[in-house]
Amino acid sequence: MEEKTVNPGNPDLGAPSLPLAPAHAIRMTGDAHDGIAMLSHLFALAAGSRGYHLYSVPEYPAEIRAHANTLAGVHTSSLAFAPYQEPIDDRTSFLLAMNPAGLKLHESCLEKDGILLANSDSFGAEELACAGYLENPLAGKNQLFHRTISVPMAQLTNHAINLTRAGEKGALLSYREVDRCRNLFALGMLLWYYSIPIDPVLRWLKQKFSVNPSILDASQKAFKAGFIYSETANVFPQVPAYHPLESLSKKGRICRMISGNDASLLALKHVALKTNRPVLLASTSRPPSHEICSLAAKNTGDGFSFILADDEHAAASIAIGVSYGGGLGCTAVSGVGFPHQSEVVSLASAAELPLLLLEYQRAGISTGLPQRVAQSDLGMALMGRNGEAPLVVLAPDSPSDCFALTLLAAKVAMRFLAPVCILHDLLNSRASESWLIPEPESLPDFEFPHFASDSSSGPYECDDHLARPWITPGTPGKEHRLGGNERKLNSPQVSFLPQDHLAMNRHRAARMQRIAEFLGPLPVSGDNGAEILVLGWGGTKNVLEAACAMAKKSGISIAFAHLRFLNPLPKNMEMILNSYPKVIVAELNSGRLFALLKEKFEFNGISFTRQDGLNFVISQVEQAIIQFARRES
Amino acid sequence: MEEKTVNPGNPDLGAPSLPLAPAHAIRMTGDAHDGIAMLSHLFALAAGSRGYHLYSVPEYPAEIRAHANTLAGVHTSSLAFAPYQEPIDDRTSFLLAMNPAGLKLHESCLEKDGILLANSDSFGAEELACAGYLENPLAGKNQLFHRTISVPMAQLTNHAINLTRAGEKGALLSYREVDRCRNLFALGMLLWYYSIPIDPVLRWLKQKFSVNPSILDASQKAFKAGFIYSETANVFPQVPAYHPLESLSKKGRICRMISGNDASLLALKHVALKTNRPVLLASTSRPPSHEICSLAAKNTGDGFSFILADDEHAAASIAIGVSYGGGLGCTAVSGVGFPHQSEVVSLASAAELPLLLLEYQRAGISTGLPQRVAQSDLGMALMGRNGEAPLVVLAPDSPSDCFALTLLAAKVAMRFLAPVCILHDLLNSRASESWLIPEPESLPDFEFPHFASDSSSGPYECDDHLARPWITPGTPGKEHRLGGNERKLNSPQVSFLPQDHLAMNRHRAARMQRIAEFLGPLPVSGDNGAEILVLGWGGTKNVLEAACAMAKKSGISIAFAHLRFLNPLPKNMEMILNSYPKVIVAELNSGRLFALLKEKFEFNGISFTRQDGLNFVISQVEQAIIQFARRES
Amino acid sequence: MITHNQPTDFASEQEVRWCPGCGDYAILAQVKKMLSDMPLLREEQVFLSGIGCASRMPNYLSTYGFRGLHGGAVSAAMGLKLAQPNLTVWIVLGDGEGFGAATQHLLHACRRNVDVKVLFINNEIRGLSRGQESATTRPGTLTATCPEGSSDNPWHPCALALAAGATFVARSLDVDVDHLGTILQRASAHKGFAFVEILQNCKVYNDLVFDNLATQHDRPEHLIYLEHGKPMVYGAQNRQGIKFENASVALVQPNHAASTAPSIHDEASESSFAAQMLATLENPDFPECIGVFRAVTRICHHESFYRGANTPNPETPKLDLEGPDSFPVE
Amino acid sequence: MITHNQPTDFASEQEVRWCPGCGDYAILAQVKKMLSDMPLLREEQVFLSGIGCASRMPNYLSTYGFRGLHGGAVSAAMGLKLAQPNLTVWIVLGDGEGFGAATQHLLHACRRNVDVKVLFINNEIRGLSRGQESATTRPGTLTATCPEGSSDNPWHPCALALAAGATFVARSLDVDVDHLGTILQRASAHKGFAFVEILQNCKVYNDLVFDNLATQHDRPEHLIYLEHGKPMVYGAQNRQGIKFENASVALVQPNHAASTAPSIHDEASESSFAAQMLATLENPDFPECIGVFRAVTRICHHESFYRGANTPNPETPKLDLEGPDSFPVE
Ligand SMILES: Cc1ncc(C[n+]2csc(CCOP(=O)(O)OP(=O)(O)O)c2C)c(N)n1
Ligand SMILES: Cc1ncc(C[n+]2csc(CCOP(=O)(O)OP(=O)(O)O)c2C)c(N)n1
Ligand code: SF4
Ligand code: SF4
Ligand SMILES: [Mg+2]
Ligand SMILES: [Mg+2]
Repeated sequence: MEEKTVNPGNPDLGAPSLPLAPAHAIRMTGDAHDGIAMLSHLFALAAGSRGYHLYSVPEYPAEIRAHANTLAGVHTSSLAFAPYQEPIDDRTSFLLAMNPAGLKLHESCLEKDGILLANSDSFGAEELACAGYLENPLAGKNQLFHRTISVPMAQLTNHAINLTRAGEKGALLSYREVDRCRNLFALGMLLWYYSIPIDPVLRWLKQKFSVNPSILDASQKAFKAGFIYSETANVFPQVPAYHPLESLSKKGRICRMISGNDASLLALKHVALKTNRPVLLASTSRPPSHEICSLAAKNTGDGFSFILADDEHAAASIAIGVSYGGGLGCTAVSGVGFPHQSEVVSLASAAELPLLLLEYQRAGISTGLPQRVAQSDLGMALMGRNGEAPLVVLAPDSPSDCFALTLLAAKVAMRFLAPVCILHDLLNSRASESWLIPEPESLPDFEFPHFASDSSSGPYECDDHLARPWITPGTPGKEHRLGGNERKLNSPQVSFLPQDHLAMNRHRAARMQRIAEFLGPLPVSGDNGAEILVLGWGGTKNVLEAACAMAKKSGISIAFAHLRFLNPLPKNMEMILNSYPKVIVAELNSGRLFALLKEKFEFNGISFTRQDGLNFVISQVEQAIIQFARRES
Repeated sequence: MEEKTVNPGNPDLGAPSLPLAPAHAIRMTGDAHDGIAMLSHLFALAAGSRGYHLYSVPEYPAEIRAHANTLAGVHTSSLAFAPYQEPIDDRTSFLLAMNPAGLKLHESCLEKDGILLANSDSFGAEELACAGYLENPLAGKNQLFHRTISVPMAQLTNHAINLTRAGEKGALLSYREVDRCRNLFALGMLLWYYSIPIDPVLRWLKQKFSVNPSILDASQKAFKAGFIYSETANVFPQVPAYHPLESLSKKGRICRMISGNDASLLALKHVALKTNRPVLLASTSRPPSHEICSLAAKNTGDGFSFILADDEHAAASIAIGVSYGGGLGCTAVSGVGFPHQSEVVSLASAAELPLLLLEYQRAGISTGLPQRVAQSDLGMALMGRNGEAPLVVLAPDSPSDCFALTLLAAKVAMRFLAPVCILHDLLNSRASESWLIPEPESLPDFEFPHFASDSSSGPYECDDHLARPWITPGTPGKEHRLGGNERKLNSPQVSFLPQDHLAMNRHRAARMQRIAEFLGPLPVSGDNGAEILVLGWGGTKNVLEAACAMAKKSGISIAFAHLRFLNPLPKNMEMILNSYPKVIVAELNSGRLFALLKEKFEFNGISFTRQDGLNFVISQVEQAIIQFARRES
Repeated sequence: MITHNQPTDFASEQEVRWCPGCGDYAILAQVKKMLSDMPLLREEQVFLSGIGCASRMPNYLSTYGFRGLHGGAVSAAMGLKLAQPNLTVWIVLGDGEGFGAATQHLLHACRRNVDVKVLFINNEIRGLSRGQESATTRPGTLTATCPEGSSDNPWHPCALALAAGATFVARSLDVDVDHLGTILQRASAHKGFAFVEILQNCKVYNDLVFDNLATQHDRPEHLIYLEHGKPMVYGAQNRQGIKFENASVALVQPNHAASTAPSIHDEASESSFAAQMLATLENPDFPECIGVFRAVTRICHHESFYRGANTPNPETPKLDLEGPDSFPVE
Repeated sequence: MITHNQPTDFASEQEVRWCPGCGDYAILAQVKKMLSDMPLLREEQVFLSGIGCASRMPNYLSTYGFRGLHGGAVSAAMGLKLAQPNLTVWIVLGDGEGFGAATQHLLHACRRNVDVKVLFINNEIRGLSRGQESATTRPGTLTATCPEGSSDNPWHPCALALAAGATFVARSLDVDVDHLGTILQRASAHKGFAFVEILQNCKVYNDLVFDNLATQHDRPEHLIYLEHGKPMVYGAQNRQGIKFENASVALVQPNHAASTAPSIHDEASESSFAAQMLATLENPDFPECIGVFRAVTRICHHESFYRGANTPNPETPKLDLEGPDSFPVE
């Protein structure tokens, strides 16, 4: 099989500086055996090399092993991609449906004039019935989309690999093995359509299947067949319009698709390496925190370790034991598990020990909707403790920010000997994006004066950061007693006197102010003297940013800021809020950040929220911005 | 011993309509064996019969059984009393010190020209040293107060009882028994000074010691001896000035000194009786909630019961099991234990089951200061859950309000099948006050339509109150499944669909609005069109009220409101806040209510707080009011 | 009064959703069969559970059901039993949950002889949360959170329940349907805390761990069916037996000598140690036991609880608001 | 390196505050004596505890100390041991806490053989919270929360710790100072989870519950001092003994007949059942045992934990940020 004809967009043929397609969102969906995750990953790899910034969000079925072709068993990946520095677009203009159930669940998200690419081989009567379709939605009078491309991918893949029909004698690979290559056929088609070079995929396959030549051969064949088929069969009615490439400043840098969980884990490992102190993650595995747990368990070593605890209180208690022993005790938790650790957070605050909580928000109350997106635990993080026990609360703004932010969180915890909570949502923890790998030299160090065990100060005598020396058990001559009782300022002596309690309350509050200074101000992007400020937090950043870009086109001057530090708030928060006539605070809950700001500052703003367990849609945010901008007030 | 001479204030001798003394605060302090609690109780009994409204706050030592005469072993009772309808005064004008340690701890609270009455028999060298006094503070150049009255109470009591000196032959009662009557001698002196009739005490003693005539006789003798001694020895430099009695509208009504814990318990028992459903309190005994636990355990029966659980999660889970079984499940908790129940609260909210949390706030974080006053858990109560799980939050404004408010809380929980939290502080739970016992007919009924098991609606089909029918297991033909998963509105069917989750979120929020209607508006007292509104919550009401009365004397026109419902807030909250040019929100924490109001409403206000574990002082609040009133803004 | 005596009468409207091949299907079937065989009144049966694969069972039964918190069902059941002592209260508990978040609740309920029936569905793995080890996972098992093989010492659920004071303790197997059915009936008839460990195959995360006992052709060589009053023998022609010797258990080949006589199983023994020893026997050195380890009667928690001052007053009682220390205002 | 070999070297600056007559004073004295007798380095000893009367002990010792949450010490100790495997980690735990909020943490630590030494101070009451029953309170005890007498079945701490897997389990008495001293030394020398139950008199809320064992003149008739390898006899002239018979314990009056020979105590037995039986014997029917019930060696939690991939890398490792799937931007 030779590659003879290629379309002009094929970057293999010497057009490396060809412009990129504009921001796009595609969605790939199918059954468990359709290999959606791998398909999405390889697409991202290839598109990333081409210079796109990608952002992908997987959706798994709630069932562990659902019956074939049921709605309950659908796997999906949503991929938004755009040239670097450009806002994303979340309108799905391309839907790949490997089976009817996938189509059923996602048909409503495809734009009216979007492309539906379907594997027609799996649209048989039985599969259609399983998905709840009475008629075939790909063709005939019930056809859902006018730009539907039906491709018998199973047959074509089999043909490409075995040069024969499935089941016929002489087949080189079993039906089942061939089946598992269908996703590569689809990948070939997608890359052709988006004019993305195929080399990165070929390289990846070669590496991956080097031990199994027949599988390697089959994969390559299926993949190339998809690519060629698109061209030769002229299946796509038109290819996307390209727009000029504005910036490829990242060219030559090393990049990878990284999920927020991967990034968090890398950061924790970095801390263990840099500090030479044990970093231990103790956790139960309550979804969605179970993902970081499995990942951590697979990546222990070099001072980093993971332990599965019997309950959340045990998990946090183990972590504080590690911190008391001079390491960084971490715990991962989600939703209803979070309050069980509140007591330990208070203890960390009282005893002045570092503690890192990786909190994974889920939608809903009680068991709720563990697979859905929400920024539901901000209230708990800010307030959910007895008394005035402060907790530093940070939130990453994207999957790759999980790396930088976790490093920062660890730094605050260890520099100030304080509990720190990182609020994740599924949009920054489970989702992936292209990450320009930082230069090793750019990574922060972890050496602080108060780590020294030879300081002459007592265990609670504070330095200029209001942090006490971190004297750990085992240090001769420094024996002392710590604990959760109230005490005299700068001393381990327990005291229940009113004035001491007041002094300690003030001390803890003052330390939060030092931390605010340490964390620095909130940057704002966008128009100088803008009429409206859009403010968000957590994993919605790329959507909000895109919405701002869209709204700008309507002639509104907009500034945008995204909070990564929620407690303490940045020192310039008030100044920023007062710099804009209107402020719109967007979040995926009932308006907790908005409430926090209202409680502290006076400003003219509205709260824009979504509470159904889904992410914002760019156009809806855009509309909200425009409406608010036009409103008299 | 005959009563021949009495002072004009002695109400025994035909002056029943003599005016009462103005508002006063006295403090009684001494060692464990000084019987301070009984002394205070009997004083209140007598003064209450006379027409005073009393308010008493005990202070126990942190040690269980401290060594004799140490600071760690001091017992104290602070008693503020005023004629009914009049504000209290918290300036201690009378200090009874039964030993030096008590004096040491409380010397700073006595007004400069206040009276110090001391039992000089216990001011020996050893006791003084134990308390840390180098010199005798009762006399000589180190005398602390110019109005010091030193009385050898031990000797006089012994003399009165045994007509002989302690230890001498012929003593009728042992030294130890005599010792235990000293507090009655002191009581006699106090009653004489305040012109309070002694009959109620004599009646009480007769009843109490009817089985032990020799103790009864001794008690009466000691008590009367104190009374007579005051007169004959002319010990008090002057008696308080009386002012005309404005209202004795309560005359003839039955009254008792009741602590908030007693009142809460009575309410729970009332619910059990009225509903004919089991009411069960399940709890660990984490101070200060241990007090209601012991009380409850002693008062089980008639459908009310108590169980000591192994941990807080178990306690709340037992309670929700009771509610699921058709009863009212209650749990008592304090401070750091509260978040452990958060998960169960969410479950009650999701499954729509009643649950009553009696939360006892303590000062400080982690172990903190369990014996100190604070309104420290409002943030936790309002926010401390995952997702948007609403919790009704109520707070009693005084010890006796614990009765009415607990009834109301139970009603809301059962009427709306929702979790309800009562936030106690030590000022309303541990403190006591005179309570005009309500007429039995005035007590609320507990019959609701949705209790009927024969309704035809499904288990989650809501009525006009947005409450579902309370179908309980055991009801034939109505079998159904409840739980903590998200579901379709009005149906038990589990659903993870975004639109259903949104509908449920809205439904739960709407129910809170119905509850706000059910609870009714916030009443405001004071001047119409006042320039300043004072707003508080919890057990500080009497102090704030008194401060308003004081400030009014400086010519400021003041309105006063005290919130008993914190979530949902009263429907007229915004209207009230907007009716006054200035609002001062007073609370014993870092300003949580203020923050809550700021987050929801626009108003011109300041937060007035105290965070050292002590109650407000009237004069300080008064000053704050005056300053704020005079401030330009 | 309607009685329901078909297993299908006990099926709820919900679609059953476990992985194809999961052992929970067989257990559910036997639970429905037991309910209809007894027969029991639908409205008097309450099934409580938390979160886990097995914990979905209450959704699939047409009785009363309450699926609450991970770890919370045991205490909730205790409260329910205090509120309505006449109901029959069942708890479905996975090993991950039962020996994870619920350990404390569970063991104290054993101690207190709370009158509930616990179906402890042991697949030696946390299923629903995607394959983490539990406190019953055997050493060396590769799990999501122990990719190098779990190394902790597991518990024997029946032995620990016995040590904690459970009055009825039994073990059965998902696929041994007749045995399971009988054991469930015994549990349902027991007054007091009944603990039934059911060995269940998790097809996805821990397939075939019980294969020696469940399906292998030589399974009789690996397990003893305990029967009260009968000698404890097993294997082909009952050629093997076990015997208590001092404080432990020995294998014997029964012949006519007294010294090789297998011990007689006594489920009603006052002491629980024999039962505990049986519950810890393990292949390959020993046969494993299924059946009833112990069944004794002791006062139940709700009975002793209400024996004190908590009994409802038969007359119409009046609340005494005044207390001993009230007084008229004069 | 300074060594401290006087008990007073292990006293902290804090004033000791228990009720006059509390058994905790004697225990504290023996702990200090044990530390100085061994002798142990002050900086390598860490005492953790939660909240309770006994739990104040760390405040009174000049070692490292951490008084955290009610119920939280066991897990914190486990974390500490993972962070610093070379430290000797002690936990002071009251019965109310140990079998209340800490039940779960404690029993799993037994199972995992976490290398910590637990001093389980059992006064059969919750002291600091003012006299509520705990899971060791004997039936009928009047408490603040059970004024009509507690009715729940109590646990025997040593038996449950054994059932849960503890490798060293012993019991002693506050007032039996020499015995207590020896047991503490044994515990301190044990590698693995050591559980020492110390019967302690709470003067205020549960006075004299152990009086038969502690101070009564005929105490030798009520208790056996267990000694490894020695027959289990007690009473005047050792005229009484106990013997394992099948799966239980019988009283014997030793004479020369083999059938009345008391059993020999074997603290190193592989099976823990003999030890469990001994730990549950109770007056008046049986003598109660003090001494070491069991002392066996098994791999510790931190050892098996770090045997996997968790060992620190000896070379200077570099963090691989790129992972297998990175790519250059073309
Ligand atoms: C307190 C808490 N911890 C963890 C979880 C997450 N979780 C849900 S199911 C489950 C495992 C259940 O395992 P098991 O009890 O063995 O039941 P199985 O799924 O194996 O039947 C876990 C850990 C949770 N929901 N709540
Ligand atoms: C989780 C929690 N529950 C309850 C308490 C209150 N509390 C403090 S000490 C104590 C009892 C301790 O009893 P025990 O462990 O037996 O120790 P003892 O005082 O008898 O030595 C309790 C219940 C608490 N601080 N935290
Ligand atoms: S994961 Fe295992 S236990 Fe759960 S449903 Fe699937 S096979 Fe059954
Ligand atoms: S209450 Fe009991 S245990 Fe606590 S210090 Fe006093 S005597 Fe000791
Ligand atoms: Mg399981
Ligand atoms: Mg105790």
